[in-house]
Amino acid sequence: MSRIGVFICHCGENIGGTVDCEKVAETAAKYPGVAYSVDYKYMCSDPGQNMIKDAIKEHKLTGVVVAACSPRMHEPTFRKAVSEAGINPFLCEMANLREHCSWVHLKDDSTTEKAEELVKVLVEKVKRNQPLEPIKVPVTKTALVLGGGIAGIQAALDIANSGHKVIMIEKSPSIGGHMSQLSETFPTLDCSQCILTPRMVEVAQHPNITLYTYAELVGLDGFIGNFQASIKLKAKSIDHDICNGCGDCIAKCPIKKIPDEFNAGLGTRTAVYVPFPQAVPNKPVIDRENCTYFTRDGKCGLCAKVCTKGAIDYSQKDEIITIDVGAVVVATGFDIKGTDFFPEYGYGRYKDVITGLQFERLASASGPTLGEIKRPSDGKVPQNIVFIACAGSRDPAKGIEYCSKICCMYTAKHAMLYKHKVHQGKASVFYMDIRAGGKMYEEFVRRAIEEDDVNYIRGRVSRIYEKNGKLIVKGVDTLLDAYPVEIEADMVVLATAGIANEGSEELAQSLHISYDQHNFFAEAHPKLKPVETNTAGIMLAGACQSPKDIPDSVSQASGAAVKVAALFSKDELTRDPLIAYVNRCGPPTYSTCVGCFLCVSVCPYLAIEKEQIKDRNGNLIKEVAKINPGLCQGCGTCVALCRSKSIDIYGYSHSQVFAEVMALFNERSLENV
Amino acid sequence: MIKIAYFPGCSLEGSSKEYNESLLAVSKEFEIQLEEVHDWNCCGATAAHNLNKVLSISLPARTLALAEKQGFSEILVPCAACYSRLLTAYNELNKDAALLEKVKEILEIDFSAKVKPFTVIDFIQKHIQPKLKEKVKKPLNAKIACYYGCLLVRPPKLVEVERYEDPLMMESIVKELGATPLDWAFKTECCGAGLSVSRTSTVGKLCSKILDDALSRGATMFAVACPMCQSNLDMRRRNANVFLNEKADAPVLFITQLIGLALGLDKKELGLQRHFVPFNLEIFDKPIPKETLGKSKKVEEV
Amino acid sequence: MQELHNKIKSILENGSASLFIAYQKSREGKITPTFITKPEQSQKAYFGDDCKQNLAVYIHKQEVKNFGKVGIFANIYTLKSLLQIYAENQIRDDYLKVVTINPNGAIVEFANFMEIENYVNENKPAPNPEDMERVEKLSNLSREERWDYWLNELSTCIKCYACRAACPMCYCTKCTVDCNQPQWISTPSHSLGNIEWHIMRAMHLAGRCVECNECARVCPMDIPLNLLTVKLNDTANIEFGQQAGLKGELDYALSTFKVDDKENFIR
Amino acid sequence: MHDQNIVEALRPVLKHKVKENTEEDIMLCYQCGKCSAGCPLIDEMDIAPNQILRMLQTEIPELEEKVLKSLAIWLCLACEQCYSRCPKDVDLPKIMDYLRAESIRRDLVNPKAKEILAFHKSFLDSVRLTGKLYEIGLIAGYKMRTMHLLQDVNVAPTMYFNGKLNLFPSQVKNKKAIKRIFEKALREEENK
Amino acid sequence: MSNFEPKIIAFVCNWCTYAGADLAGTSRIKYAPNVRIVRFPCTGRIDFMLLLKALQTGADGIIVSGCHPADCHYTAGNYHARRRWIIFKSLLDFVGFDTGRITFSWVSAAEGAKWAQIVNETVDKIRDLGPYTDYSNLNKLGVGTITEVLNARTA
Repeated sequence: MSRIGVFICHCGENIGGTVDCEKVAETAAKYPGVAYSVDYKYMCSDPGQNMIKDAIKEHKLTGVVVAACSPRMHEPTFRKAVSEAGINPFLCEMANLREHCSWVHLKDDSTTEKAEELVKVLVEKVKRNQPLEPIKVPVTKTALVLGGGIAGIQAALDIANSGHKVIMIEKSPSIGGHMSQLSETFPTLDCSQCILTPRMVEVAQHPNITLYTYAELVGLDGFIGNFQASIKLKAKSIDHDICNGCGDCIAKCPIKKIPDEFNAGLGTRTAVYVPFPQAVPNKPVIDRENCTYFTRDGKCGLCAKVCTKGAIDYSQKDEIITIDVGAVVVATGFDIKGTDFFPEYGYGRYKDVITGLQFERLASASGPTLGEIKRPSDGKVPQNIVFIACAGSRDPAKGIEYCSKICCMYTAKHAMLYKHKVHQGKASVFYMDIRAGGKMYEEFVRRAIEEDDVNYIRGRVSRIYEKNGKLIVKGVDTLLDAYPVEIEADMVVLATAGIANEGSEELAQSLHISYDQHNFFAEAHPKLKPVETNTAGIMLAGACQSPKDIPDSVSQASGAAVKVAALFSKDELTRDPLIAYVNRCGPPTYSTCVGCFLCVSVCPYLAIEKEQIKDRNGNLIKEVAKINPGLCQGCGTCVALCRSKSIDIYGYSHSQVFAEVMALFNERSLENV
Repeated sequence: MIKIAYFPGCSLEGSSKEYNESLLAVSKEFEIQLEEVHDWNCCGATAAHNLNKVLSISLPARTLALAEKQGFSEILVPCAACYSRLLTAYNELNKDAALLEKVKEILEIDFSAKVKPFTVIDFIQKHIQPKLKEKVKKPLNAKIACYYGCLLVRPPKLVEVERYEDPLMMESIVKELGATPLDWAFKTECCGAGLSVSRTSTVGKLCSKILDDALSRGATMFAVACPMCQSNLDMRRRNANVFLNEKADAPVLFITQLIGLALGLDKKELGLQRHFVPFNLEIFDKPIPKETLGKSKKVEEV
Repeated sequence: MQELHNKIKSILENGSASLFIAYQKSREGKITPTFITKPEQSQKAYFGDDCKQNLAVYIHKQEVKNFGKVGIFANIYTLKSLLQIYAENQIRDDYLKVVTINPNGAIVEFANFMEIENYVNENKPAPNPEDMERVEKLSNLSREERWDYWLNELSTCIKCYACRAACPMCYCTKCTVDCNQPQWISTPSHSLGNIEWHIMRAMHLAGRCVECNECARVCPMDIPLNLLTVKLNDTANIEFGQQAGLKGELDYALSTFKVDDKENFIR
Repeated sequence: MHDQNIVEALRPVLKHKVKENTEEDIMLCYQCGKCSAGCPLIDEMDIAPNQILRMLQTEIPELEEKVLKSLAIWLCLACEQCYSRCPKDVDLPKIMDYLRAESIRRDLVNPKAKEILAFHKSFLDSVRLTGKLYEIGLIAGYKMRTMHLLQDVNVAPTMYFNGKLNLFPSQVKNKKAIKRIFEKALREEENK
Repeated sequence: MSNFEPKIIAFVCNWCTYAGADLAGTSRIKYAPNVRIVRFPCTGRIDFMLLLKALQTGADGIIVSGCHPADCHYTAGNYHARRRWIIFKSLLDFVGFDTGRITFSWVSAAEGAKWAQIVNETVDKIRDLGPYTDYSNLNKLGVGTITEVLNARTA
């Protein structure tokens, strides 16, 4: 027989001012199974909590209902209190008399009546609560960092420096990411590679970091503290243990016309290649899609002939390795729209209409023009250059409605770099708004305008077309009553929108994390959990979550690293035990589960497995469902789906919710429950 | 013999007779019978939608309704303005059931607005182009600026055209006629259309820009698929020339006339004598000028 | 018929099954199932258009399972049921020998469920027009009229559970109707419990029912309860494009979703 | 409430009327100016297209009136350039259609637009009477309305000799039907 | 009927609508007191049988509410729930239940005002419709009295 204690809180006037708390306590005392009922000014205060503890002992209570504020507020408080009095914390429930009752209704009999019923419902529920223990799971103290751009590098170094192992995987042959492609960085104009390369080397040499380049994640199973990552190591066709990075193979490779990814398509590379001189690791790979040895059945083979170390290995195969990790930092970065995205800017036909990233390569000392601004079509130095901000961004008609955030700043930087390199040249920027919120950012933009004489024109460009070797850029100055502006430019740079990587949807699905409508990965809470995802143990860093600049990426990466380090600071994790389970009983039934497995696909966490029940001789008796308690998050969707009610869930069990529903409006006793 | 419903529109009965003549002549060569929708009426063009929305839907709707009653499911509309009006009516009526009811009541015709309009370019692509190459008798030696104007390609949400900023449909057609299509920048700029009568000088100015871009890139003639584009570039040439340093004398032909010429049809049969800017067959004997200016790239393969 | 007899005989003889489930016809013309264990009994098997019962229901029975490998003669609905319960992990390929007669009268023996899937999709029975018409008619009534209709029908239910027993999809180890903690389906003999039972039954069969109509056929009170599942199958098909009994892999409207599933009632 | 406030509160806001009648939301415009940048007639317009939208956004009565009195709304050719490039999918030509109709209703038509309006009216007269566009009739009507009696004397003879002008109108058989369409559509308009 | 106060039961998920109702509270938005919230972890947990049970026990109206599509705390529970309600509603409609008494909604943790509005509108609507006894009354009658129910209705 249950002995439930009911504690009605006035919350000062917050509840007491609207609800007749004394009456509620009196009514509750009459509910079947209630052994003690009382009201008090502030239940969450020390005297209030002591009152509960004393009552538990004095009245030998088997369960407690605290009718006060929202359980989202004080449930942990009261559960802790009852456990201090010696009963299981999960035998305490809260009725929400404040947020759901006194604060939203007027002082009235019906409000008090509602309060009474809310208490009644929770009394019926708590009668059927079971004592539960938090689930403990061990933690594998190795982190997986996906992506070797600046965010991944920062996260990996921070985690490694706090003493934990890190596995970093990068899909291209070198780490460095977009930052390695940049020329100078705003607002300081310091050289991007100069600040990045030391960190890349640190990653490669760190004793706690294992680096896999030319590698991709193919699957992630498991749960926080206990993930299993499957990683594909693409065949490099070169044994990096033997290769000394001399570059002879690259010099001899006859396939030289492959558009160079590192130079954003502005230069070319060979089929055996190192993406850029400062690459880490600085050893080549063979691009099998373009190498004639692979595309034309063993023809060529020159690189193997010139390699004095015998490092070339055409027979290498892709390899899949599985690694246990406890946490994941996703830092896969972003991509940008190409110029072919814009019908009105020539569908990408005009060679001298380029993207911001291409301009970075032109301005970079390590780029195809060694840092001289020369236009791609004929190598001439443009004397009149136009930058177009918001090219694609803030354009819902074309499907990119958000602001890409970084373009205002890098466009100002581009215009400045241009003016620093081509002193007599003319630079114009078409913009809609200048978003320069950030330390020294506004000052930077003003410098471009005031000191470097960049011509900022407020308006979107309607069209670009080519005539007489010039690019005609048509716009209006909206600050001058839409005064028509037509510029005969030599080169146009589009600040194209930052977008999610191709395949990010699939990656999110294999990680079981959510993503937004633009395929950027979703943080768990836009304000308070900006680095976590909805899947415990998986963190986000950098532009895979939304376009962001270097300082923001680095900050977020360090944040993610701290989350990982905090997770690794304990040997075990504890989790709320409110999870689902499939019933088990004695032979000959073993479980009422009939093994139809319709539930398997409803589980968002792939927590439902098949279990074979066998007799002593190992013969299969039946196959039934089993829920992995490490994976289950307790949504209960399987519980509602199961036809035979063979699945139940702690905390929201069939008998609990049934009793709650039947307790309402029902004057008769709960004979059927 | 394929039978296709046909809405010539007012211009093709009047100021652009040659469009009608050449379209019918070419269709005949390909054994296609264009059957005029019986008792069709004016679409109301720019005037109606400038002034009164319900009228602007009801006028074209009557023709759509008549075509439906006469058993057709689509209708060929050679005039771009008529096409735009008919297509708008088609879309609005299919989108808005209440409007359809209202229009049914106004027309006093019960119909479902399921007859879909299509352009002469669609028509050529579907019915003529597949057999065009084999029928060409006299390949055209010309550098042709294909001019689309507005309503054949815009708005892209209404008119489903690929590459609406730089369409290449007519280019691929003239290429099959043996001519060289011009890569130029003003193929979808507006000629002034509805202001032809009321603001002739504005139209002249707009046309001069179009002429200038094409001619400076070496065009010898124009191909169009819209009577208003044709009449503005042709009839209003004098007004355009005012704005040009060098008087432009490149003729403006309907795409159907060009096809007719390549098929070896008679000049008169194609109404070529009706143009303001005179057209002579000798034009094809002249060598095609090298690109005088610029360095425009070849039009991509279509 | 002789061919069928020979086929059953050879299956039992060559050991591909030790029990064969088929139809038989009594002298009075009554069709009943027969369980043939000896090759010489093969003559008992009968087939005709009047063989309506869904024999798939026996596949779950422990007594049948005890035979190990089992042969079954299946009409098209039985085939659909077998396919559906195969998708639901209730039978195994290698324990079942399935035989049918195709529309041309030829005997077809299936090597595996892939073949059954292909056959069923080629010979998919059209929805029963009478049932569809009745569903349509009911749907066109006013809500009150529909309620009265069903109340009238379902109030006669005596909860004999023949519908459950006859349905190959009702194979749960323990039916929720037998659950008393909590008592999901009210036991007192009032109509509310009847309605609860039939609502639950229909929900559990939505998107799984193969529309053999066996439930309605066996109902001693002649309640047209197949209409409930026919209606829900229709909903599952219209809303989610899912049909039962056509796939060997699990395809169940309620265990999957699309992000852009459409409805018009959630605010 | 003060009387003036009531009047103000009850005043129909033009942008709301646009929304009601065209489903186009003027508040979507964020003033990027792309419409004006691509407009073929921007040089001749007294108010740029983007500014028309801005004026309507403000809800200031004087600015609304300025828009309705403008020449720009009459110059718009509905070439659809703005709409096809608008990043916010604002159908400006459709809004212009409405503004013209509203301008006539409120009798605010710009004096310089009278030729354009005359042309539209003559055009519709021709259609109303014959069901089709009768070009000589159109020109004659237009000239009467504008007193531009000498306009197009240079092209008309050529048109005639080239066989491009018909001296007699081609006509729709069921002229009653056309007349009815006009009557009902105009009644619809008046009911607004 | 004039002093009829509808009894409304609300099945809500813990993460969105329950929190949304909390927000209505912290924002002091007033709404009708007729509603009783029962908390679930997720709309995916809500068994359709519970809706029948609620009607049986005398609820005049029901609110079922959870996270907006794409916002589910468990990523997909609400999508499964949506399918379940589409099928279930189709069945209830077909059998002749008054499904207008069931409000389905998405109310996020940020939509306190929407929650209040959903409750108020449901209460107003049910108040107009009157008590729902079609189903719950069956509980009180034995076999054979069905005709009485039917007669009572037609009378």
